[in-house]
Amino acid sequence: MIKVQDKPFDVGEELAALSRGRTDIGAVASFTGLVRDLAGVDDADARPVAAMTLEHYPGMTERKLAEIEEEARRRWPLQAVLIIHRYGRMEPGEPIVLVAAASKHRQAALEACAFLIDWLKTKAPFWKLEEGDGEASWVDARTSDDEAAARWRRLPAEG
Amino acid sequence: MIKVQDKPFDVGEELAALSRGRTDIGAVASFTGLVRDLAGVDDADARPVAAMTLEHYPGMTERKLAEIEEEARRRWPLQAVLIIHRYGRMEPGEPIVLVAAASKHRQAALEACAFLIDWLKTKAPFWKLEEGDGEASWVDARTSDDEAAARWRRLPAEG
Amino acid sequence: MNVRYFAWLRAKVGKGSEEVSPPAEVQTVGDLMTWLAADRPGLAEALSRPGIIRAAVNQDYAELDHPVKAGDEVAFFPPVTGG
Amino acid sequence: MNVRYFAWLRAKVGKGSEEVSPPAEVQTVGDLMTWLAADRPGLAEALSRPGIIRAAVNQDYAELDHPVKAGDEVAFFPPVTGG
Repeated sequence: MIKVQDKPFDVGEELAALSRGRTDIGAVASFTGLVRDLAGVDDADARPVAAMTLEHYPGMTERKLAEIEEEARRRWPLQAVLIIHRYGRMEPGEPIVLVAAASKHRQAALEACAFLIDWLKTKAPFWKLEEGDGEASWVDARTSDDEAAARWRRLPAEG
Repeated sequence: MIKVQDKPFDVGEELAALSRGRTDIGAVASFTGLVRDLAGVDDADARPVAAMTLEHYPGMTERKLAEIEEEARRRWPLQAVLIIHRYGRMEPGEPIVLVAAASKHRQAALEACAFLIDWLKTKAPFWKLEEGDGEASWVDARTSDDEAAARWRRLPAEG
Repeated sequence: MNVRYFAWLRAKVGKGSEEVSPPAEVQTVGDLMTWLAADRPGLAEALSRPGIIRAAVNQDYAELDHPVKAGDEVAFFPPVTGG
Repeated sequence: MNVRYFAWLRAKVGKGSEEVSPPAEVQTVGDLMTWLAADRPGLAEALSRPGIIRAAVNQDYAELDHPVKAGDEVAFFPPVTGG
Protein backbone atom coordinates (compact mmCIF):
# COMPACT_ATOMS: atom_id res chain seq x y z
CA MET A 1 0.00 0.00 0.00
CA ILE A 2 1.24 3.44 -1.00
CA LYS A 3 0.38 6.70 0.76
CA VAL A 4 1.69 10.11 -0.27
CA GLN A 5 0.47 12.77 2.09
CA ASP A 6 1.32 16.09 3.71
CA LYS A 7 -0.08 15.35 7.15
CA PRO A 8 1.96 13.52 9.79
CA PHE A 9 1.31 9.83 10.35
CA ASP A 10 1.27 7.60 13.41
CA VAL A 11 3.93 4.91 12.92
CA GLY A 12 2.38 2.65 15.54
CA GLU A 13 -1.12 2.88 14.10
CA GLU A 14 0.15 2.26 10.57
CA LEU A 15 2.17 -0.79 11.61
CA ALA A 16 -0.70 -2.14 13.70
CA ALA A 17 -3.04 -1.82 10.71
CA LEU A 18 -0.60 -3.88 8.63
CA SER A 19 -1.13 -7.06 10.67
CA ARG A 20 -4.46 -6.34 12.38
CA GLY A 21 -6.85 -9.28 12.29
CA ARG A 22 -4.27 -11.47 10.56
CA THR A 23 -2.73 -14.60 12.02
CA ASP A 24 -0.61 -15.61 9.02
CA ILE A 25 2.11 -12.97 9.44
CA GLY A 26 5.22 -14.05 11.33
CA ALA A 27 7.50 -11.06 10.81
CA VAL A 28 7.15 -7.32 10.26
CA ALA A 29 10.23 -5.19 9.55
CA SER A 30 9.90 -1.43 9.40
CA PHE A 31 12.00 1.64 8.79
CA THR A 32 11.05 5.17 9.82
CA GLY A 33 12.95 8.24 8.64
CA LEU A 34 12.65 11.36 10.80
CA VAL A 35 13.69 15.00 10.46
CA ARG A 36 16.85 15.59 12.51
CA ASP A 37 17.76 18.90 14.13
CA LEU A 38 21.26 18.61 12.68
CA ALA A 39 21.98 17.75 9.06
CA GLY A 40 25.17 16.36 7.62
CA VAL A 41 26.90 13.02 7.44
CA ASP A 42 29.16 13.58 10.42
CA ASP A 43 29.67 16.07 13.24
CA ALA A 44 32.31 18.09 11.41
CA ASP A 45 29.79 18.70 8.65
CA ALA A 46 26.80 19.33 10.95
CA ARG A 47 24.48 22.30 10.45
CA PRO A 48 21.33 23.15 12.40
CA VAL A 49 17.97 22.38 10.81
CA ALA A 50 14.87 24.33 11.85
CA ALA A 51 12.59 22.65 9.33
CA MET A 52 12.59 20.63 6.13
CA THR A 53 10.31 21.05 3.13
CA LEU A 54 9.80 18.07 0.84
CA GLU A 55 8.88 18.86 -2.75
CA HIS A 56 7.75 16.02 -4.97
CA TYR A 57 6.42 15.25 -8.43
CA PRO A 58 2.74 14.40 -7.95
CA GLY A 59 1.73 11.53 -10.17
CA MET A 60 5.25 10.29 -10.81
CA THR A 61 5.75 9.83 -7.06
CA GLU A 62 2.80 7.47 -6.71
CA ARG A 63 3.83 5.61 -9.84
CA LYS A 64 7.44 5.12 -8.68
CA LEU A 65 6.43 4.05 -5.17
CA ALA A 66 3.99 1.51 -6.63
CA GLU A 67 6.80 0.15 -8.82
CA ILE A 68 9.07 -0.15 -5.78
CA GLU A 69 6.37 -2.10 -3.89
CA GLU A 70 5.85 -4.34 -6.92
CA GLU A 71 9.57 -5.01 -7.26
CA ALA A 72 9.82 -5.95 -3.56
CA ARG A 73 6.88 -8.34 -3.95
CA ARG A 74 8.57 -9.90 -6.96
CA ARG A 75 11.79 -10.51 -5.02
CA TRP A 76 10.43 -11.71 -1.65
CA PRO A 77 7.31 -13.63 -0.56
CA LEU A 78 5.58 -10.72 1.20
CA GLN A 79 2.16 -10.68 2.79
CA ALA A 80 1.93 -6.90 3.11
CA VAL A 81 3.96 -3.87 2.03
CA LEU A 82 3.50 -0.31 3.24
CA ILE A 83 5.18 2.84 1.94
CA ILE A 84 4.17 6.22 3.36
CA HIS A 85 6.05 9.32 2.25
CA ARG A 86 5.19 12.86 3.28
CA TYR A 87 5.66 16.10 1.38
CA GLY A 88 5.46 19.69 2.56
CA ARG A 89 7.04 21.33 5.59
CA MET A 90 8.01 19.37 8.69
CA GLU A 91 10.03 20.04 11.83
CA PRO A 92 12.72 18.05 13.66
CA GLY A 93 11.28 14.94 15.30
CA GLU A 94 8.53 14.51 12.71
CA PRO A 95 8.43 11.37 10.54
CA ILE A 96 9.13 11.80 6.82
CA VAL A 97 8.88 8.25 5.57
CA LEU A 98 7.78 4.81 6.76
CA VAL A 99 8.36 1.57 4.90
CA ALA A 100 7.35 -1.84 6.20
CA ALA A 101 7.29 -5.40 4.93
CA ALA A 102 5.41 -8.35 6.40
CA SER A 103 6.24 -11.96 5.67
CA LYS A 104 6.03 -15.42 7.19
CA HIS A 105 9.73 -15.41 7.87
CA ARG A 106 12.10 -12.80 9.15
CA GLN A 107 14.83 -12.70 6.49
CA ALA A 108 12.30 -11.85 3.77
CA ALA A 109 10.80 -9.07 5.89
CA LEU A 110 14.20 -7.63 6.90
CA GLU A 111 15.67 -7.71 3.40
CA ALA A 112 12.54 -6.32 1.74
CA CYS A 113 12.43 -3.47 4.27
CA ALA A 114 16.05 -2.48 3.57
CA PHE A 115 15.41 -2.79 -0.16
CA LEU A 116 12.31 -0.57 0.01
CA ILE A 117 14.08 2.33 1.69
CA ASP A 118 17.33 2.01 -0.30
CA TRP A 119 15.45 1.87 -3.59
CA LEU A 120 13.07 4.68 -2.62
CA LYS A 121 16.00 6.97 -1.77
CA THR A 122 17.27 6.92 -5.35
CA LYS A 123 14.04 6.35 -7.35
CA ALA A 124 11.23 8.37 -5.74
CA PRO A 125 11.03 11.96 -7.03
CA PHE A 126 11.35 13.92 -3.78
CA TRP A 127 13.64 16.84 -3.04
CA LYS A 128 14.53 18.21 0.38
CA LEU A 129 14.80 21.92 1.13
CA GLU A 130 16.52 22.54 4.46
CA GLU A 131 15.83 25.61 6.60
CA GLY A 132 18.70 26.33 8.93
CA ASP A 133 20.28 29.43 10.43
CA GLY A 134 20.14 31.49 7.32
CA GLU A 135 18.81 30.87 3.85
CA ALA A 136 17.00 27.66 2.96
CA SER A 137 19.11 25.32 0.83
CA TRP A 138 18.43 22.26 -1.31
CA VAL A 139 19.97 19.07 0.03
CA ASP A 140 22.56 17.43 -2.24
CA ALA A 141 22.17 13.83 -3.34
CA ARG A 142 24.58 11.41 -1.68
CA THR A 143 26.87 8.93 -3.36
CA SER A 144 26.29 6.60 -0.40
CA ASP A 145 22.60 6.40 -1.35
CA ASP A 146 23.50 5.33 -4.88
CA GLU A 147 25.84 2.73 -3.46
CA ALA A 148 23.17 1.41 -1.09
CA ALA A 149 20.70 1.12 -3.98
CA ALA A 150 23.32 -0.54 -6.19
CA ARG A 151 23.53 -3.45 -3.72
CA TRP A 152 20.03 -4.41 -4.88
CA ARG A 153 20.67 -4.00 -8.60
CA ARG A 154 20.32 -7.28 -10.44
CA LEU A 155 22.28 -8.44 -13.41
CA PRO A 156 19.97 -9.05 -16.40
CA ALA A 157 20.71 -12.77 -16.20
CA GLU A 158 19.39 -12.87 -12.65
CA GLY A 159 16.26 -10.84 -13.39
CA MET B 1 16.41 -1.00 26.91
CA ILE B 2 15.48 -4.58 27.74
CA LYS B 3 12.01 -5.78 28.70
CA VAL B 4 11.13 -9.40 29.46
CA GLN B 5 7.44 -9.75 30.20
CA ASP B 6 4.44 -12.05 29.90
CA LYS B 7 1.88 -9.43 28.96
CA PRO B 8 1.40 -8.35 25.34
CA PHE B 9 2.97 -5.08 24.21
CA ASP B 10 1.86 -2.34 21.85
CA VAL B 11 4.44 -2.12 19.05
CA GLY B 12 3.35 1.37 18.08
CA GLU B 13 3.51 2.72 21.63
CA GLU B 14 6.93 1.13 22.22
CA LEU B 15 8.38 2.55 19.01
CA ALA B 16 6.86 5.97 19.67
CA ALA B 17 8.44 6.01 23.13
CA LEU B 18 11.84 5.32 21.55
CA SER B 19 12.00 8.67 19.74
CA ARG B 20 9.46 10.72 21.72
CA GLY B 21 10.67 14.22 22.54
CA ARG B 22 13.92 13.65 20.64
CA THR B 23 14.97 15.56 17.55
CA ASP B 24 18.38 13.96 17.06
CA ILE B 25 17.16 10.61 15.70
CA GLY B 26 17.07 10.27 11.92
CA ALA B 27 16.26 6.59 11.51
CA VAL B 28 14.43 3.88 13.42
CA ALA B 29 14.46 0.28 12.20
CA SER B 30 12.30 -2.31 13.90
CA PHE B 31 11.48 -5.99 13.73
CA THR B 32 8.40 -7.61 15.22
CA GLY B 33 7.97 -11.38 15.47
CA LEU B 34 4.41 -12.66 15.74
CA VAL B 35 2.79 -16.03 16.44
CA ARG B 36 1.61 -17.54 13.14
CA ASP B 37 -1.35 -19.88 12.81
CA LEU B 38 0.79 -22.25 10.74
CA ALA B 39 4.27 -23.38 11.74
CA GLY B 40 6.95 -24.75 9.46
CA VAL B 41 9.45 -23.39 6.99
CA ASP B 42 7.36 -24.02 3.88
CA ASP B 43 3.83 -25.09 2.98
CA ALA B 44 4.69 -28.78 2.60
CA ASP B 45 5.89 -28.76 6.18
CA ALA B 46 3.01 -26.66 7.58
CA ARG B 47 1.12 -27.63 10.74
CA PRO B 48 -1.63 -25.69 12.49
CA VAL B 49 -0.75 -23.75 15.63
CA ALA B 50 -3.44 -22.96 18.21
CA ALA B 51 -1.05 -21.34 20.69
CA MET B 52 2.60 -21.05 21.59
CA THR B 53 4.15 -21.10 25.04
CA LEU B 54 7.54 -19.49 25.54
CA GLU B 55 9.66 -20.84 28.36
CA HIS B 56 12.78 -18.92 29.33
CA TYR B 57 15.60 -18.86 31.85
CA PRO B 58 14.83 -15.90 34.13
CA GLY B 59 18.00 -14.05 35.01
CA MET B 60 20.05 -15.45 32.16
CA THR B 61 17.52 -14.03 29.67
CA GLU B 62 17.93 -10.47 30.93
CA ARG B 63 21.68 -10.88 31.04
CA LYS B 64 21.93 -12.22 27.48
CA LEU B 65 19.59 -9.56 26.07
CA ALA B 66 21.62 -6.83 27.77
CA GLU B 67 24.80 -8.30 26.22
CA ILE B 68 23.14 -8.29 22.80
CA GLU B 69 22.17 -4.62 23.21
CA GLU B 70 25.70 -3.80 24.34
CA GLU B 71 27.24 -5.61 21.38
CA ALA B 72 24.97 -3.73 18.94
CA ARG B 73 25.97 -0.42 20.53
CA ARG B 74 29.64 -1.37 20.21
CA ARG B 75 29.24 -2.10 16.49
CA TRP B 76 27.01 0.79 15.39
CA PRO B 77 26.54 4.40 16.54
CA LEU B 78 23.07 3.95 18.05
CA GLN B 79 20.98 6.50 19.91
CA ALA B 80 18.49 4.00 21.30
CA VAL B 81 18.04 0.23 21.39
CA LEU B 82 14.92 -1.63 22.45
CA ILE B 83 14.49 -5.37 22.96
CA ILE B 84 11.16 -6.70 24.25
CA HIS B 85 10.65 -10.46 24.50
CA ARG B 86 7.59 -12.13 25.94
CA TYR B 87 7.29 -15.44 27.75
CA GLY B 88 4.21 -17.51 28.61
CA ARG B 89 1.30 -18.49 26.41
CA MET B 90 0.27 -16.51 23.35
CA GLU B 91 -2.07 -17.04 20.43
CA PRO B 92 -1.69 -16.50 16.67
CA GLY B 93 -1.50 -12.80 15.79
CA GLU B 94 0.11 -11.84 19.10
CA PRO B 95 3.59 -10.29 19.15
CA ILE B 96 6.40 -12.37 20.67
CA VAL B 97 9.39 -10.11 20.20
CA LEU B 98 10.20 -6.55 19.20
CA VAL B 99 13.68 -5.23 18.51
CA ALA B 100 14.41 -1.69 17.37
CA ALA B 101 17.48 0.45 16.76
CA ALA B 102 17.61 4.23 16.39
CA SER B 103 20.48 6.10 14.79
CA LYS B 104 21.28 9.29 12.93
CA HIS B 105 21.61 7.35 9.70
CA ARG B 106 19.66 4.55 8.16
CA GLN B 107 22.31 1.92 7.43
CA ALA B 108 23.33 1.77 11.10
CA ALA B 109 19.69 1.41 12.19
CA LEU B 110 18.88 -1.25 9.58
CA GLU B 111 21.99 -3.32 10.18
CA ALA B 112 21.72 -3.12 13.96
CA CYS B 113 18.08 -4.19 13.81
CA ALA B 114 18.89 -7.27 11.72
CA PHE B 115 21.82 -8.04 14.02
CA LEU B 116 19.66 -7.77 17.16
CA ILE B 117 17.08 -10.30 15.98
CA ASP B 118 19.58 -12.69 14.36
CA TRP B 119 21.79 -12.69 17.46
CA LEU B 120 18.83 -12.98 19.84
CA LYS B 121 17.51 -16.03 17.97
CA THR B 122 20.62 -18.05 18.79
CA LYS B 123 21.75 -16.47 22.10
CA ALA B 124 18.67 -15.69 24.20
CA PRO B 125 17.51 -18.66 26.36
CA PHE B 126 13.93 -19.06 25.15
CA TRP B 127 12.19 -22.26 24.07
CA LYS B 128 8.94 -22.51 22.13
CA LEU B 129 6.28 -25.10 22.90
CA GLU B 130 3.73 -25.33 20.08
CA GLU B 131 0.13 -26.38 20.64
CA GLY B 132 -1.42 -27.72 17.47
CA ASP B 133 -4.00 -30.35 16.62
CA GLY B 134 -2.80 -32.94 19.06
CA GLU B 135 -0.07 -32.94 21.64
CA ALA B 136 2.03 -29.88 22.35
CA SER B 137 5.56 -30.18 20.96
CA TRP B 138 8.83 -28.37 21.46
CA VAL B 139 10.02 -26.46 18.41
CA ASP B 140 13.34 -27.60 16.94
CA ALA B 141 16.19 -25.15 16.48
CA ARG B 142 16.90 -24.22 12.88
CA THR B 143 20.19 -24.38 11.04
CA SER B 144 19.12 -21.26 9.13
CA ASP B 145 19.09 -19.32 12.41
CA ASP B 146 22.67 -20.37 13.13
CA GLU B 147 23.64 -19.31 9.62
CA ALA B 148 21.94 -15.94 9.99
CA ALA B 149 23.76 -15.34 13.29
CA ALA B 150 27.06 -16.47 11.77
CA ARG B 151 26.92 -13.57 9.28
CA TRP B 152 27.53 -11.26 12.23
CA ARG B 153 30.32 -13.29 13.79
CA ARG B 154 33.59 -11.42 13.83
CA LEU B 155 37.04 -12.84 13.43
CA PRO B 156 39.14 -12.21 16.53
CA ALA B 157 41.37 -9.87 14.53
CA GLU B 158 38.39 -7.65 13.74
CA GLY B 159 37.01 -7.62 17.29
CA MET C 1 4.21 19.63 -24.78
CA ASN C 2 4.22 20.30 -21.05
CA VAL C 3 7.61 20.89 -19.44
CA ARG C 4 8.05 20.76 -15.67
CA TYR C 5 10.92 21.82 -13.40
CA PHE C 6 11.51 20.78 -9.79
CA ALA C 7 13.54 21.76 -6.72
CA TRP C 8 16.38 24.24 -7.32
CA LEU C 9 15.98 23.92 -11.07
CA ARG C 10 12.43 25.27 -10.72
CA ALA C 11 13.86 28.21 -8.78
CA LYS C 12 16.57 28.78 -11.41
CA VAL C 13 14.17 28.64 -14.37
CA GLY C 14 11.70 30.79 -12.46
CA LYS C 15 8.66 28.58 -13.00
CA GLY C 16 7.38 25.11 -12.22
CA SER C 17 5.88 24.29 -15.57
CA GLU C 18 5.24 25.68 -19.03
CA GLU C 19 3.63 24.73 -22.31
CA VAL C 20 6.10 24.68 -25.20
CA SER C 21 5.90 23.89 -28.91
CA PRO C 22 9.38 22.94 -30.05
CA PRO C 23 10.22 22.78 -33.77
CA ALA C 24 10.13 19.45 -35.60
CA GLU C 25 13.88 18.88 -35.28
CA VAL C 26 13.49 18.47 -31.50
CA GLN C 27 13.23 14.68 -31.38
CA THR C 28 14.76 13.65 -28.04
CA VAL C 29 15.07 14.72 -24.43
CA GLY C 30 18.57 15.99 -25.22
CA ASP C 31 17.30 18.04 -28.19
CA LEU C 32 14.59 19.54 -26.00
CA MET C 33 17.07 20.47 -23.27
CA THR C 34 19.31 22.27 -25.75
CA TRP C 35 16.38 24.03 -27.39
CA LEU C 36 14.90 25.16 -24.03
CA ALA C 37 18.28 26.29 -22.70
CA ALA C 38 18.77 28.72 -25.60
CA ASP C 39 16.52 31.36 -24.03
CA ARG C 40 16.39 30.14 -20.39
CA PRO C 41 19.72 31.16 -18.82
CA GLY C 42 18.87 29.40 -15.54
CA LEU C 43 18.45 26.10 -17.33
CA ALA C 44 21.53 26.72 -19.45
CA GLU C 45 23.59 27.30 -16.30
CA ALA C 46 22.29 24.08 -14.69
CA LEU C 47 23.06 22.12 -17.85
CA SER C 48 26.60 23.47 -17.94
CA ARG C 49 27.33 21.23 -14.95
CA PRO C 50 27.38 17.88 -16.72
CA GLY C 51 25.34 15.00 -15.34
CA ILE C 52 23.44 17.07 -12.76
CA ILE C 53 20.05 17.30 -14.41
CA ARG C 54 17.81 14.24 -14.70
CA ALA C 55 14.76 13.93 -16.94
CA ALA C 56 11.45 12.10 -17.02
CA VAL C 57 9.07 11.62 -19.94
CA ASN C 58 5.45 10.97 -19.03
CA GLN C 59 6.50 10.37 -15.42
CA ASP C 60 9.16 7.78 -16.11
CA TYR C 61 12.91 8.40 -15.93
CA ALA C 62 14.35 8.96 -19.39
CA GLU C 63 17.84 9.22 -20.87
CA LEU C 64 18.96 11.99 -23.23
CA ASP C 65 18.21 9.89 -26.33
CA HIS C 66 14.61 9.16 -25.27
CA PRO C 67 12.14 10.43 -27.92
CA VAL C 68 9.75 13.29 -27.14
CA LYS C 69 6.65 14.29 -29.07
CA ALA C 70 3.72 16.72 -28.87
CA GLY C 71 1.47 15.95 -25.89
CA ASP C 72 4.29 14.50 -23.76
CA GLU C 73 4.91 15.65 -20.20
CA VAL C 74 8.66 16.16 -19.84
CA ALA C 75 10.26 16.97 -16.49
CA PHE C 76 13.75 18.17 -15.57
CA PHE C 77 15.13 18.02 -12.04
CA PRO C 78 18.23 17.49 -9.90
CA PRO C 79 19.01 14.05 -8.39
CA VAL C 80 16.31 13.03 -5.92
CA THR C 81 16.86 13.38 -2.15
CA GLY C 82 13.77 11.87 -0.54
CA GLY C 83 13.42 9.16 2.06
CA MET D 1 25.25 -26.68 43.55
CA ASN D 2 21.96 -25.79 41.87
CA VAL D 3 21.18 -27.62 38.63
CA ARG D 4 18.42 -26.42 36.29
CA TYR D 5 16.72 -28.05 33.31
CA PHE D 6 14.66 -26.31 30.62
CA ALA D 7 12.18 -27.11 27.84
CA TRP D 8 11.88 -30.79 26.87
CA LEU D 9 14.89 -31.68 28.98
CA ARG D 10 13.00 -30.46 32.04
CA ALA D 11 10.10 -32.73 31.02
CA LYS D 12 12.47 -35.67 30.47
CA VAL D 13 14.29 -35.25 33.79
CA GLY D 14 10.97 -34.65 35.51
CA LYS D 15 11.95 -31.49 37.37
CA GLY D 16 13.04 -27.93 36.67
CA SER D 17 15.78 -27.67 39.25
CA GLU D 18 17.51 -29.58 42.02
CA GLU D 19 20.24 -29.13 44.60
CA VAL D 20 23.11 -31.59 44.15
CA SER D 21 26.40 -32.25 45.91
CA PRO D 22 28.66 -34.02 43.45
CA PRO D 23 31.86 -35.72 44.64
CA ALA D 24 35.18 -33.92 44.41
CA GLU D 25 36.18 -35.61 41.13
CA VAL D 26 33.37 -33.70 39.34
CA GLN D 27 35.42 -30.74 38.10
CA THR D 28 33.79 -29.69 34.85
CA VAL D 29 30.42 -29.32 33.13
CA GLY D 30 31.13 -32.59 31.29
CA ASP D 31 31.96 -34.39 34.54
CA LEU D 32 28.74 -33.10 36.08
CA MET D 33 26.65 -34.25 33.11
CA THR D 34 28.07 -37.77 33.31
CA TRP D 35 27.63 -37.93 37.08
CA LEU D 36 24.01 -36.66 36.89
CA ALA D 37 23.12 -38.97 33.99
CA ALA D 38 24.08 -42.06 36.02
CA ASP D 39 20.80 -42.08 37.93
CA ARG D 40 18.65 -39.82 35.72
CA PRO D 41 17.61 -41.92 32.70
CA GLY D 42 15.87 -38.95 31.00
CA LEU D 43 19.09 -36.97 31.05
CA ALA D 44 21.11 -40.01 29.96
CA GLU D 45 18.81 -40.47 26.96
CA ALA D 46 19.11 -36.81 25.97
CA LEU D 47 22.90 -36.97 26.28
CA SER D 48 23.02 -40.05 24.06
CA ARG D 49 22.18 -37.77 21.12
CA PRO D 50 25.51 -35.99 20.76
CA GLY D 51 25.62 -32.21 20.58
CA ILE D 52 21.97 -31.68 21.51
CA ILE D 53 22.30 -30.48 25.08
CA ARG D 54 23.79 -27.04 25.86
CA ALA D 55 24.97 -25.84 29.24
CA ALA D 56 25.30 -22.62 31.17
CA VAL D 57 27.30 -21.94 34.34
CA ASN D 58 26.10 -19.03 36.44
CA GLN D 59 23.89 -17.90 33.56
CA ASP D 60 26.59 -17.83 30.90
CA TYR D 61 26.97 -20.40 28.13
CA ALA D 62 29.69 -22.90 28.99
CA GLU D 63 31.51 -25.67 27.14
CA LEU D 64 32.01 -29.19 28.50
CA ASP D 65 35.46 -28.35 29.88
CA HIS D 66 34.21 -25.33 31.86
CA PRO D 67 34.93 -25.77 35.61
CA VAL D 68 32.10 -26.18 38.11
CA LYS D 69 32.28 -25.78 41.87
CA ALA D 70 30.03 -25.77 44.94
CA GLY D 71 27.60 -22.82 44.89
CA ASP D 72 27.45 -22.63 41.09
CA GLU D 73 24.18 -22.52 39.19
CA VAL D 74 24.49 -24.96 36.29
CA ALA D 75 21.78 -25.26 33.62
CA PHE D 76 21.20 -27.84 30.88
CA PHE D 77 18.87 -27.26 27.97
CA PRO D 78 18.24 -27.89 24.25
CA PRO D 79 19.24 -25.32 21.60
CA VAL D 80 17.28 -22.10 22.06
CA THR D 81 14.28 -21.30 19.84
CA GLY D 82 13.17 -17.81 20.86
CA GLY D 83 12.64 -14.70 18.79
